[in-house]
Amino acid sequence: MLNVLLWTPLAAGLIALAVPRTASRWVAALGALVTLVVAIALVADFDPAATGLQQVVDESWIPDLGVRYQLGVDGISVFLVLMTAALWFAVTLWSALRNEPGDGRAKLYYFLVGLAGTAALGAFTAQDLLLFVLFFDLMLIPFFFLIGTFGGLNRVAATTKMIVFTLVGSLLMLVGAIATAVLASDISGELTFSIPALQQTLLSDGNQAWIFCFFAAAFLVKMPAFPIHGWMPDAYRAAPLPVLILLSAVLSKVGAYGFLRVALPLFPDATIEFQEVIMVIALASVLYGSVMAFTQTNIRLIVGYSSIAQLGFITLGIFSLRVDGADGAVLQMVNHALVVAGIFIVIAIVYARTRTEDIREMGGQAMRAPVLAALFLVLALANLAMPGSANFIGEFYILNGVFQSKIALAFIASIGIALAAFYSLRMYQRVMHNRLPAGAESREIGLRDGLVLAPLVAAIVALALYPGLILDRGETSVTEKVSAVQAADDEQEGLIARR
Amino acid sequence: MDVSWYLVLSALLFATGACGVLIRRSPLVILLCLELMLNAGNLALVAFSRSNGNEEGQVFALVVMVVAACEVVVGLGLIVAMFRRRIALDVDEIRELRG
Amino acid sequence: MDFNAPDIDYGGLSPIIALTGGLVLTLLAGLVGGSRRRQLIVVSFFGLGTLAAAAGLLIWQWGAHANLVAGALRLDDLAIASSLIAIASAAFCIPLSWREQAFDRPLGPSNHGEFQALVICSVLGMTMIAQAQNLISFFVALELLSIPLYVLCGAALRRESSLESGLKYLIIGSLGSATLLYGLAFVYGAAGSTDFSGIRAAVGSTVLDDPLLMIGIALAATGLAFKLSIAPFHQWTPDVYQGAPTPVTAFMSVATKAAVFCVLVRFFDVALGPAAGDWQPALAALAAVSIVVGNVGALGQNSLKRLLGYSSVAQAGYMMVGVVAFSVSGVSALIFYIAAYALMNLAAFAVITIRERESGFGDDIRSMEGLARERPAVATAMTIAMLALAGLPGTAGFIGKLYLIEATVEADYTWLGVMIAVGTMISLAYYLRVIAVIWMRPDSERAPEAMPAIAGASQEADGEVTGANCKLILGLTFLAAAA
Amino acid sequence: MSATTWSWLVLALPLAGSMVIAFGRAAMPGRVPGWIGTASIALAFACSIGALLALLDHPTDERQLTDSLYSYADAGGLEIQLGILVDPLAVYMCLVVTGISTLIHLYSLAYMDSDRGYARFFSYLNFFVFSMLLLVLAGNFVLLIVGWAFVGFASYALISFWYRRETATKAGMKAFVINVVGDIGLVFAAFFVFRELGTFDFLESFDAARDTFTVNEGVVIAICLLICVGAFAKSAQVPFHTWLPDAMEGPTPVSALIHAATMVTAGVYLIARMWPFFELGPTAADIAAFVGLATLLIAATIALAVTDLKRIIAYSTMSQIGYMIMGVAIGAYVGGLFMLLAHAFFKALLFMAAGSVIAAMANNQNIDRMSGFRRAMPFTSALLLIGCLALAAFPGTSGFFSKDEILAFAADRGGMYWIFAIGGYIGAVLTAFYAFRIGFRVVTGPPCEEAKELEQGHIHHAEPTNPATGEPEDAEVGFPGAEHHIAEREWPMKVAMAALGFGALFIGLLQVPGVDHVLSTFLAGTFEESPLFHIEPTVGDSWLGLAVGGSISVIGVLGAYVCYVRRPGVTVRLAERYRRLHAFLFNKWYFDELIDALVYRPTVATGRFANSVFERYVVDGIVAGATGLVKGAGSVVRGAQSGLVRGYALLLVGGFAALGIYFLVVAN
Amino acid sequence: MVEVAFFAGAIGALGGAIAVIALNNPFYSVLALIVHLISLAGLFLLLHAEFIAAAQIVVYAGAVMVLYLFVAAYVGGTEEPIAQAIPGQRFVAPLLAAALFVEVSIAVVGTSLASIQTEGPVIEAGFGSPGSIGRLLLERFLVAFEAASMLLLIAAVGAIVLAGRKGTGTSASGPGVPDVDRGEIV
Repeated sequence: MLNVLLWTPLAAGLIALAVPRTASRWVAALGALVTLVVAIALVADFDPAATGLQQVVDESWIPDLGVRYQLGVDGISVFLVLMTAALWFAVTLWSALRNEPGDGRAKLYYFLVGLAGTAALGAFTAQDLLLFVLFFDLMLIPFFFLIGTFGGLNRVAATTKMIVFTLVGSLLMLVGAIATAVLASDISGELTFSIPALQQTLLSDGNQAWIFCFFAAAFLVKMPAFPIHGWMPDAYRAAPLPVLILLSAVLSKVGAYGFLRVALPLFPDATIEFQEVIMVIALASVLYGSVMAFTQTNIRLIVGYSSIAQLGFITLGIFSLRVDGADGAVLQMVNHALVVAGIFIVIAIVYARTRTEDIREMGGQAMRAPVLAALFLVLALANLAMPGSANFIGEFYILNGVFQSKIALAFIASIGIALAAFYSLRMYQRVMHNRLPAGAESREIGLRDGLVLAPLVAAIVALALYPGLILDRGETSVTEKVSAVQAADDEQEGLIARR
Repeated sequence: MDVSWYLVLSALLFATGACGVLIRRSPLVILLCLELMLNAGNLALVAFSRSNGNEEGQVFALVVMVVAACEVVVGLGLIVAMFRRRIALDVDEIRELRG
Repeated sequence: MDFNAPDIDYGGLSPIIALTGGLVLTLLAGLVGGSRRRQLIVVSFFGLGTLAAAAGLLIWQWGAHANLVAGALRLDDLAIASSLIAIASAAFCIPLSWREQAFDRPLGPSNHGEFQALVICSVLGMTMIAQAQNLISFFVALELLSIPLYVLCGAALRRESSLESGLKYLIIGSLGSATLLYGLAFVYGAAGSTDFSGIRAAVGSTVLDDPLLMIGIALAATGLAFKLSIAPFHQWTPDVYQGAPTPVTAFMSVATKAAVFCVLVRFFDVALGPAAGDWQPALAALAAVSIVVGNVGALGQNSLKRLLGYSSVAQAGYMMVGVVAFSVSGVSALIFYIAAYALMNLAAFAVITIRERESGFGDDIRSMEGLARERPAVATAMTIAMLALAGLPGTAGFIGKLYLIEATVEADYTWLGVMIAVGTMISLAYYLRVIAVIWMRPDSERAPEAMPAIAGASQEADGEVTGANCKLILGLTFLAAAA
Repeated sequence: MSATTWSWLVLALPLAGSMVIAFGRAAMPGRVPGWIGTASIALAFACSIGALLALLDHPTDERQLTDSLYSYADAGGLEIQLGILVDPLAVYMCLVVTGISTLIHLYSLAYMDSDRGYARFFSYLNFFVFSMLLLVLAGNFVLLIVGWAFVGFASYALISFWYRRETATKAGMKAFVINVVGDIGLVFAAFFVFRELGTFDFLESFDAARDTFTVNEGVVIAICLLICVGAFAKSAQVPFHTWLPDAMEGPTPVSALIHAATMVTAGVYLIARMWPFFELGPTAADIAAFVGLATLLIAATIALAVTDLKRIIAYSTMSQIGYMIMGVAIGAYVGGLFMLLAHAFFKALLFMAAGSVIAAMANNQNIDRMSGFRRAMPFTSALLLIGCLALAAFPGTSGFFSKDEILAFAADRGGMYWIFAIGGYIGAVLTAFYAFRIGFRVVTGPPCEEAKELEQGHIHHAEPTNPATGEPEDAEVGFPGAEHHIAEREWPMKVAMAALGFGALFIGLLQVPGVDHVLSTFLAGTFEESPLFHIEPTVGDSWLGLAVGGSISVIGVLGAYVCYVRRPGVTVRLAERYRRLHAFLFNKWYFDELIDALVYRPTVATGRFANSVFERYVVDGIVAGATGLVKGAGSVVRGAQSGLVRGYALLLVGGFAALGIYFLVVAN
Repeated sequence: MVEVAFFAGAIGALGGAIAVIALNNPFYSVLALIVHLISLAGLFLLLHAEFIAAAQIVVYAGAVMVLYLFVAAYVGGTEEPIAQAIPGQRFVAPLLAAALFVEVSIAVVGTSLASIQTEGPVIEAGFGSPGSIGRLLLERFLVAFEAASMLLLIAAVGAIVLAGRKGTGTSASGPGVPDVDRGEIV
């Protein structure tokens, strides 16, 4: 099943290259739909109580390097997979419905989107460290083209900046991954990149530390985290909106996911050692992202900086090294993805009416477009983690985790929540409320956009009613990861005590 | 006479040749300097052949002579071609390719 | 005086014999009269036939481990692999050169087969050097490899830049050769033998860490580093790559590296193996410098050939890492990387050649503008080649770097692995720039549509050849991607 | 049906009403949405009575019922049920909320008739009631926070209901953000509770708290203070009160709803609900009481000076809530909740009357412009005066009995608590005065132009303008409605006001010292275990307090009579004499400016700094530095590539020289 | 006696070398090189390399140098300008050359290899004679020998490619090849 899930987007993309231009978008949409159906089946099939991986695919790939084609899902990834599949379908369908891009480059577009889909799903399902790194980096290539070819002003510079920036981290990660396997083979005598196998042979503290730093660099850049988010503003400004949805909603999560999947289980001692450093970075991201979102006037950047803040929260949750914090982080990853996707769709819709992305030049959309306003309102409220939304439960879990482990950080982080309320509402108001500026028109959301946006909002509402859906399934796996770290912690304390 | 004397002489010749390559501007003379360096090598080879008591070094030297001759032939060919194209025979003038 | 004829394993020697014979045959075939086109067909037939025969014989010998001709040569998988790479790039270079104007001029060489003969001679040198087992065959094979290249670089007589590159290559090359020779002389002097096995025995026992040996190694390393365009001995590379006719550049960038790295492995890892502790840090430093210098030098270059010249400096640095690792995995990583590098670099040069003839911008990066629209297949090939050179995942370049980094970690040279990563980061800036030019129109204006009228006229005639080339390139690059 | 089932119905009905109106909006002609909204709340009220009756069937000590719909989130050791707690306090609040809200809905039915957002209005209004009910019925901290935030959102939506007004949207934002601060306080209180007691459930945590905490333990005080942050933000206590006056940007019925039935009373409810914590942390309770006292005095003084009719009433709310907070904080739970009930009646009434007057004034809210409506609007005037009487705690009215219950309790506890009693009486004078500042200015005096026009049977018309800034309303959209509706002409308004007027006068009789004690008997189910609950002033003391309070109220009313009827203009002269004091009061003690300077501006400045300096020089600087380094290295490399072959040779030889040195060094 | 011969040869070789790089006229430089080569041949003789010495005189000083002389005469002697393209090269170059010499000398002096410090081991008669060299060439170094011959062949081909004039006019324009002068693009 995972094989089908993983390769369908790429296959659809390749077919889209082959068929006539008018048909390619529907081929791609169909492929995304199939992926989504498989992903739903995956979730339905998922056993929340079982520990370890499910649906494992395990084939030998590069035997002399010990690299395996090993896939699997657990409670952490299963909903990220579903989220990815859903957003991929949403974006593909949206582009197809809007017939974008209408010119000869359409085939290329759908191919790239498909390739990116496979890469993203691969990153979420890979259970081999090297396979993970490979998919992690592979994601960048389609995005490089998507932004560079279909983007807006300064797209080439922006896309180059993005890719160089993010690769700085992930190439270090590659070195780190190889070092992990090789050093572990010195201990265990067998060269393997399989994450579950590597978990059995942990490296020495010193090695864990530098490898952890390499991995952290990759993940933090990808998120992005303060102060290495320099690529974000340019990329967000230049990216076409469907692509931006994928970039912001899915790609940023891979970084956070990587911490849970790789850093915690493989480098528990380093995780403890760097817990406070990472938490401080995350906290700085929360505050900086919030403050910046508070002052931006470009609506994309508001969302962009708010994503920095949100990802900061997620990282905080993971590095609280508590089950509740990490479980909340998993939930929050899905939540944030859905919300960001919705907001970007709204931005596209509004842009079609106002021809601007500057919130100072927007306004007054709500009157003629109450449905759009209502949908956007739900999105904005979810974005600010309004209690009653799943985002709130996510942040509640995260903050509780942080609170119980580092109380001061939790209090400081709460400033981010207050600021989130401000910037989210400000964004909503400046778009929907106040007066309609001259030259802008206002009309109700169209059927094509509605078909995509409404289900997204429905999903957000549904999750709000029952966040336990994700939390329950994530719990077992998260507990595994966190207890691995706690075990290492206990061991360290034991050592100290013995001395 | 110790073999090391020959070696020191060969080093001196090699250095002289290298110096010539570095300071002369006529490609023709540079080729001559390269000959000097190869000959220094030959002297070293023959000297080592003597000190080692086997003749492999001498065979090597013989091959080097062939190589030197071939390099000269090609080098001179290039010089002639350049001369025909009215290109100044001064390596400092030949710097279209750079950066 | 008794004379013991050496025992010759003709099976093992057959590829070299085939190349030698083919070389002569090709030269003779050039004497056939008729139109230029007919001559071209005949000599190309012989040239490619020679290469095909040699390749076939090599593949036939796959798995053999034989000492040939009194231990002067040794045929093994390492030699066969690098010889095959050299032959493949030569076979690739000959069709590329078909419409190369440099060889089609009254002033330049005619189609009497000189071009093919020179290429085959160089391949012969490469095949020999890959098998060399003593210093003398090593040195003579190196010259056999180099001298035709000097000629080929300067062969586009109508272009001053070609002559310039030929002369520069010759002068610096001979300087390198002289240095190498001097070094080999000292190694011979210290070890008392010209055979690699004899040297290994001596180094392992008596002369380890002897200054005489050390200075020999230093001199030889300098000479070899020059051939491999390892910084700081790389400076000829960009100039020669840019000035030489593009097919020649393509050939020498790939084939030389394959062959010389092969002998580097034999010389350092085998003959000087016992002294590894001494030379490893030096070669590691050279590799690191090379990675940095090559990558930063390539930034901001407008000539694609020059860009690839610098990039090959960096790539040589990556490959050097495989030698530094001084392990089986290092060597296999090296061979894999060279094979991958061959594919991607040849593809890139093929595209450059095509665009040189079509666009009117020569090898300037502007020649790539609008490629995605005009020739999506070629554009895709170039893109994959660039991505592979950059080592992005999904390409052979990525796997190659993977192996290399793994070898560094095993050899406790992890910092070199980090250097590879750092170099790759820098390299993205220029590889991606090429891709950006291909696919992404600048904001301000559309790409200049004005192709010289002349290109339009020539396109028809080129169609058939370039069409074939395109398929070849695509095939190659997809291979590269799939690996 | 059990009490919990009734309670679920109480929750479901307003939500259903809200959704039906929202989704069926397009299909509903005329006043249909209004009727649906009103009916759903009325039904909820009926269900509340059902819950009351069902609860009364239980014995007093078994009146705390819980029920859960499903497990909302249960992972990582945090168990969160979608559960309610039905006890006398909750049912009491339900009755107040639904009862008053029904009347407000009924009033709005007519009042909002011509507004373009009629359906939206009722949808929000129902949602508001739903949120408040969720808040009071919540059985654990998480659900409480959800309800808490929903209330905040609903208030936001309604305050910025006329969203084309920038002042309205800003006011909405202010209300929301301040409320979020309150939410955060509650969230952290919940975290503390969870950390110490391991549960989010109310009853479980109350039980555990008694066993775990000692009195005035640091953690308890922290919990209580964090709860107070939430309570103060919602109940507009100093310093979180600035949103409340601005909230007057919303339509008048919204003000009635916020001030009377929902929202601001939530803080009072919360402190009463959390009494086990507050009794374990008396220091925190005292702090809360002092804040309540400060608020009641500050707000009362401001109410003396501001001129906007609705804002005067708004400050009066602040002041009255200050009493209630003070009450529940010092332990006068019944008094505080009693006052909540009474206040709900008369404050709703006051706003409705004010709405009617403002409609007659064609949306002009300046009290200085109003005068002499007694003939033009006899019904409105009468009920306005009733409201003022109750607000002034005129003897016999509901305000009279409720306020004095708190003050008598404070006096009875004695010691430090005398401060609260005395402060409360001082506030009472001011209250009576400003209450009749409204009453007399509007009702008595010569009729103003609008009143005269109305006497001729015609409601004044004016170009719709924003009452705050005077800028014309967006003509394209045309709301708030061009038609104005006054109580005299709309029977639903009349019915609603009459019912409220009746309550404002007579609801105080529910709990008269020495006569009856309906409320304390009923609420005993919740507060039984509280020692403070059982402190009760003697009947004599209570009546003494009532006498003092009554006379103070009369003095205040008389003062107002003198200033505004007998000798109008004296206040103007006073204001001129004490110009700086007046300006200080008129500008609301400069709290807005203070918060602006302390919170908003620094944040914006930080953002600007981050944007223009940090982002540019540090974040981009990292990039620029790295690329600059690489580019610099590149130009060095390219510079060395001089094209001069002898230069290359030089480097080659030099490179060898370096390599040679290395090898000679490693040689032995 | 050997010492005298060595120093004579050394002075000749070194003097010739210095003259090569010091003389301004390439023609004289070539002549100086011949002196150098002949002196070197003498040294080879001292080292018992008779065949090499002979080859040095015949092949090198004879044939190759004649080629040089022809070319030098063909292109003419040009005086080199004084101006330096790379400032300081004139001074840096001898320094580097000196460094080169010093490094190699250190190695030669510092080596622990005993045979260097002697005249070399006792050698049997016929060492370095044409016969023994020839046998080595045809037995152990057959490959190198053959390769050297290929090298000569290809060098000749290369020289023709580079310097040869087009004799065959047949290839000027054949059918099927568009004889449009496209001009050099680069």
